[in-house]
Amino acid sequence: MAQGTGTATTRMVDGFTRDELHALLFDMILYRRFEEKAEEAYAIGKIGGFCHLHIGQEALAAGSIKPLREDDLVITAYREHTQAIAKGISPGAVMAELYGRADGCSGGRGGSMHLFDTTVGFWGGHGIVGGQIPLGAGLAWAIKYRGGDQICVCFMGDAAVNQGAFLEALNMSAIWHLPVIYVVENNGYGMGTAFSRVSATEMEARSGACGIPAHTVNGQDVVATHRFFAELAERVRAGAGPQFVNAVTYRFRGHSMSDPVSGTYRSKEEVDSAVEAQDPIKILRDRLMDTGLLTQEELETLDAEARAAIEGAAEFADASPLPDPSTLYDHVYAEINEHGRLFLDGRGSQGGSHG
Amino acid sequence: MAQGTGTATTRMVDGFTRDELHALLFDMILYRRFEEKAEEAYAIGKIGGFCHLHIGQEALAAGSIKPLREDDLVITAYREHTQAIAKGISPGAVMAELYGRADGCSGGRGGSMHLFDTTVGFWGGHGIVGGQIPLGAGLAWAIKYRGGDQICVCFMGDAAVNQGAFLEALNMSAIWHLPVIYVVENNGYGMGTAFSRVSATEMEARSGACGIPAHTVNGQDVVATHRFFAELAERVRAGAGPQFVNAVTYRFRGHSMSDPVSGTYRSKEEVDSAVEAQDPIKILRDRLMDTGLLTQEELETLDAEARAAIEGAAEFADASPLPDPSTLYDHVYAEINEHGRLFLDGRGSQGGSHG
Amino acid sequence: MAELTYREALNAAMCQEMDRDDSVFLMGEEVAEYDGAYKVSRGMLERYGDRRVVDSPISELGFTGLCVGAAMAGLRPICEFMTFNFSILALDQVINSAAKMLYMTNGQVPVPIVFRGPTGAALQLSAQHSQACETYYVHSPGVKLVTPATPADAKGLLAAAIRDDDPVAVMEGELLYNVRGEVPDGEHVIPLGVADRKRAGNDVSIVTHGKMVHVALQAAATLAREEIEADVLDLRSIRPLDVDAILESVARTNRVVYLEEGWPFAGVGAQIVALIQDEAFDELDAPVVRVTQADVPMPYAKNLEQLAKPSVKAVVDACKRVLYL
Amino acid sequence: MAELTYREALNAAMCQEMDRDDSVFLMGEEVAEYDGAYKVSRGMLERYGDRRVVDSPISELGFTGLCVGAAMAGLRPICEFMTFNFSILALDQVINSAAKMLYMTNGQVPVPIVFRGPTGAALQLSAQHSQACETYYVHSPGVKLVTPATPADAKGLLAAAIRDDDPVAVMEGELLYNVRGEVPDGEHVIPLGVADRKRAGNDVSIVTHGKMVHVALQAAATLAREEIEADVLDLRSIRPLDVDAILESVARTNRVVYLEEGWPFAGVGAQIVALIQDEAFDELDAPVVRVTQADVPMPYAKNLEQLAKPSVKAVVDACKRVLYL
Ligand SMILES: Cc1ncc(C[n+]2csc(CCOP(=O)(O)OP(=O)(O)O)c2C)c(N)n1
Ligand SMILES: Cc1ncc(C[n+]2csc(CCOP(=O)(O)OP(=O)(O)O)c2C)c(N)n1
Ligand SMILES: [Mg+2]
Ligand SMILES: [Mg+2]
Repeated sequence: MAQGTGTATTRMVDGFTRDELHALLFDMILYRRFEEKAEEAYAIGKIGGFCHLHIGQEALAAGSIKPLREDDLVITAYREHTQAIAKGISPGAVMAELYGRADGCSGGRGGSMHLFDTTVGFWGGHGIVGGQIPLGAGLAWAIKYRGGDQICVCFMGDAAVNQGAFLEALNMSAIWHLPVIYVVENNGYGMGTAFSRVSATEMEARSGACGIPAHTVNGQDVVATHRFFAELAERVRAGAGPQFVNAVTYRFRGHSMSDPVSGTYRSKEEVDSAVEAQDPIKILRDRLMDTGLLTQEELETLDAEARAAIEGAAEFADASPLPDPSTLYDHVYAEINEHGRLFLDGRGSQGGSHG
Repeated sequence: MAQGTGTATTRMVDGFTRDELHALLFDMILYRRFEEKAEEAYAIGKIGGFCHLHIGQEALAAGSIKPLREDDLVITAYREHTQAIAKGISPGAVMAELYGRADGCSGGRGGSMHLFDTTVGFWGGHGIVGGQIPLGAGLAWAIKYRGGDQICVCFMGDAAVNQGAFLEALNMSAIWHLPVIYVVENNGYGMGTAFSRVSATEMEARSGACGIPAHTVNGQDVVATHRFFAELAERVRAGAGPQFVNAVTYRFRGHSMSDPVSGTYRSKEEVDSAVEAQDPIKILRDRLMDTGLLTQEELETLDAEARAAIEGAAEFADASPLPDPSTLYDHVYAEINEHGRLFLDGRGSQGGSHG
Repeated sequence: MAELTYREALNAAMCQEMDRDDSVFLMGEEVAEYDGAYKVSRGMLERYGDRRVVDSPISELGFTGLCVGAAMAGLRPICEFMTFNFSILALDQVINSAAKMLYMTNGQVPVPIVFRGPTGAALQLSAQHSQACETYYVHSPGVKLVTPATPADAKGLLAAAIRDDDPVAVMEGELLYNVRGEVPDGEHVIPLGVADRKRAGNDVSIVTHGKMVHVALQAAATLAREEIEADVLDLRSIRPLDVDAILESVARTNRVVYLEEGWPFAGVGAQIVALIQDEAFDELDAPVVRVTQADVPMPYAKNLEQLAKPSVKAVVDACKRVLYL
Repeated sequence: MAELTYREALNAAMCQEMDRDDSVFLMGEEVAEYDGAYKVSRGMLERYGDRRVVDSPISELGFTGLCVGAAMAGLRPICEFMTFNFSILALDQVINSAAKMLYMTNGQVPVPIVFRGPTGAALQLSAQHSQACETYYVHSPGVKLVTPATPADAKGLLAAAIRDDDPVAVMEGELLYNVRGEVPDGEHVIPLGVADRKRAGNDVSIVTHGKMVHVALQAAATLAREEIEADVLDLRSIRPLDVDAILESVARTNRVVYLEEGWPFAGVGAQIVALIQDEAFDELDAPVVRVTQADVPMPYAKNLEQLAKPSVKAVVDACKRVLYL
């Protein structure tokens, strides 16, 4: 996409139309409101377990996923609510999953860390740090095996690059020239550990051992991120082979709900200054206002729409029933076995029973 | 060590005296004769299981281990007979181990892949490709923890660098600045797979992701190798931190005893030309003869000594008894437990029995 | 019927399935150019090309995860472990990805993958290369496990495993690869979950699986010379488990020996014993006795290794023990 | 005696041992600056410095192998897994290095390491974070395993584990960390291999370990209201196993329920059942019944999770079943 600004009526920022920019702003606001709602619901016990918010990192969800085709594949770790929405799962189905309800996108079985809807190309939601990296290579393998022209985008946190799976998957992706983009959401910390304390090199150096080109992008600038990924996705689609993206971002909340926002491992000042200067929503908002592409009124309308959508999602989740207890043994196995016993617990489904 | 040649009586090659050079030549011949004897013993069933010969790679055992101090630590994979001898285990104790005898350096319990004698700093002998790499980091960790001035040399095959353990161990070695040298014995193949077919980059690029300096050495030239490691060991001892050495070499035999020397994965011509041009023993022999530092007679004496030593080793192994069957349960556990049962097989040692 | 080796039978099963379904591919160390470390995939690279027969780096966790990902996307990978010993490196992808995926996704993402290769000890391969890995695969729900003992079972069970929509581990035996036997020609598929009575007898049941079937048959032959007729029940499939066949045998003999090559503590045999005593408590005239590997890492020395492995004599003795002889 | 939480008791054990032996150090994710993901190592960085309390990268296989290597060299690492779920990535180093090393080296190289962290489910952590890992650690000889259920046991068993010259896994429970209890002051070490009768009764034995001890005690209280007195035997140590204590209880009650939070197939319970039926066959008036997690990956939804976990009611019912009530 070409850069530059147009005439007054067709004014564009970096090649994006006003409507496109509003849409990106809306997406990010929607994600923010979603996460805030989840935070609220967690506080009153509607959501349980681990819950990792994406607040502060929304530009990456919008900027890297929106440029993809619906039939492209996304796979990621456990901080994935907004990525799931960006790829096309409805906020209601995501919220219902967090609530552990039957209408959740994983039927209430997966929870916050395991969101799935493969019909829109969202392949989870994985809880073992680094576990999704070889899986992502496998999704890309399947594309190539079938001669498809989709691509796979595989996200990970900065801490995941110290897992051996990273080396193994990247090396295989390179030797087999798979259509995959590995994206590190580099928020600087793995839980309470600064990347620099546990990593011997800068992030950019990490993929070189596997001969995969590295790119760095400012993950707080949704416009730059979107443009970058739109272009990179098409290059990979055209056969450029695997790519590695260091997307620099910042986490505004604690690691999970039990983790304080600041404390032993990062100072309040550090967080405050990031929230002040690095908020992707503010950055785009200010830019659009400064260039006259957004009015206060429009902003309020967008926000109201986002809030309404999220209220709707929460209501949907609230109204959804708990999973039917009789389904406990469903989907452990895909195939009935008439001959032997699959479950050995002496209760529930016995003998020929199945998932 | 300075390079250059001295006067007629003190003639030196690359800083090595005539005696030193004769010693290196003797070592390599000894290793070669050992491996040939093992090959013979395997053919008649005295050695069983997997047996991986080092023939062709002897310069690396001598060149990288001989410069070390006795209290330095060596850890390696399963192609380690000659490395064990280089570090100071007697050929007899190694051969007895291959024979599965009580006087073997691992009591006959380990076999070819698990040679150990920690009193001379030889820490095995490990059969899981890449498994020894984190262990080597741990040995180096212990040195540093105790404030010692030893170093650890951790060998691996070229195929091992595609294991995740490689990334994980190298990264930790770098962040904690451990006194360890990782040496890849790059013989170009992991079993029947050429390195270039399963690796996205050249070997030199592999340690960069972890910020560890890479060096390449001609592993067929024992003099160059020795000089290189002597210097590198002292640098690491002085606090230079972890190092990565790509030691280029070639395997003259099949991967293990059941594997043909050439065939599907490498041609007879390739092997023949390597045996012709890359034999580390020939290389040193010719060089010494060319510079007048070795006579045919001296060579024959060295060889006779080596053969005699190896015959002695084989006799020692032959004479050694099988392990005592009553020791089957010894050394599973180091500690007696008077209270509970450690072995649950309903036979052998029960209850308070121990290793 | 043709006489094939177990190795050839596995090869035939893979070719049978690859011929009928393009989504089946084989990946593993040395499976292509080298024809397999144990030559199980001989000729397959030539026949199917390097799109479908793929040499992997030595990256067990990685290529297993890659195969699981490909299976999630609907392909049907055969993921070969040179031996299951090395698959311990890959266990996270087996358990946390393959086994749990269908459930976590509420049925959206089946993982039709086969993990195969030899399990257990061969000859003098020492501790790190001689481990029976059944327990690690069978403990977690979501994985199935079969252990063919004969060439015919190898072909039929591997074919069934490839067609199955769930992750199935097919554990073979290095020492079985050269075993010869009659194998049905043409399409041959044995449903999972069906045990096979390899020998009929009414005095004592020897229940077993995998390569120990052959030890059991030798023990049965020895016992027969003393006019003790053993029922040898080869489970073939550990999960699903043919409970009916086990209970039927127990009901006839009232005395059971479980024989396996692995370690005892929380082994497959422990599970079978727990099941039998629960569901056939009143049928048992004696405790079920297990014969297993000695509860030690496998030693290298020939004499110690022999001692550590379950022997024909140990099985015979165990049978006599449950017969109070 | 002081009242401590289980978390504080673990901390006290580590400090007790680090004070007396400089070769003891703690390594794991978040153990230092962050005071531990579950705050078990609170204050230890400050007290011992970053030489002995070390934050690792997220590299389970690597840091486990590093700790095993350090133990080979004679140090006594405490290798913390944030939870044992993640240790499946490290299992190769546990089994192939730690467990087998002493044997392969003919006794030359002991591996005095402790693996510790929570095992099993907490609340709604879903399939990948809710797995009881006992079986993976106990199947292979060479590793020991303890599962403290109370603060006092936590201190005493962890201290013993650190002093032990073998690899010892200490499996804790996230839901136990806040449990309070009396803990002996000063040096407190409980020998491995000694079960503890947490409640006395002669009608039925509930044998169990780890956090299920509390479920067992609740079940026993319920049963007591119906005048059924349960013996609650906490194994505490799974390997070494206090067989005498088990047999003693069985001899008194003749009826046994095994309760564990993990899966049934080849679980710890299967082993205990196999042992009891073998060694106390004639003492049993009923089959041993196991109460376990449902044989499914742990679901997230609260209602399904509750169904999947072993409940007090299931234990009560099992006790009644073995009492033929
Ligand atoms: C294998 C494994 N080890 C440890 C954990 C616990 N854990 C969950 S998230 C996390 C930090 C990951 O940080 P990063 O990859 O940077 O992602 P972020 O949370 O910053 O998005 C850790 C240690 C885990 N889930 N899996
Ligand atoms: C984890 C693991 N996977 C596979 C094997 C089987 N295996 C043994 S050696 C080997 C090749 C290793 O090659 P390389 O590291 O280059 O060492 P070399 O044999 O050339 O010395 C393989 C695949 C193993 N022992 N461990
Ligand atoms: Mg991070
Ligand atoms: Mg090699």
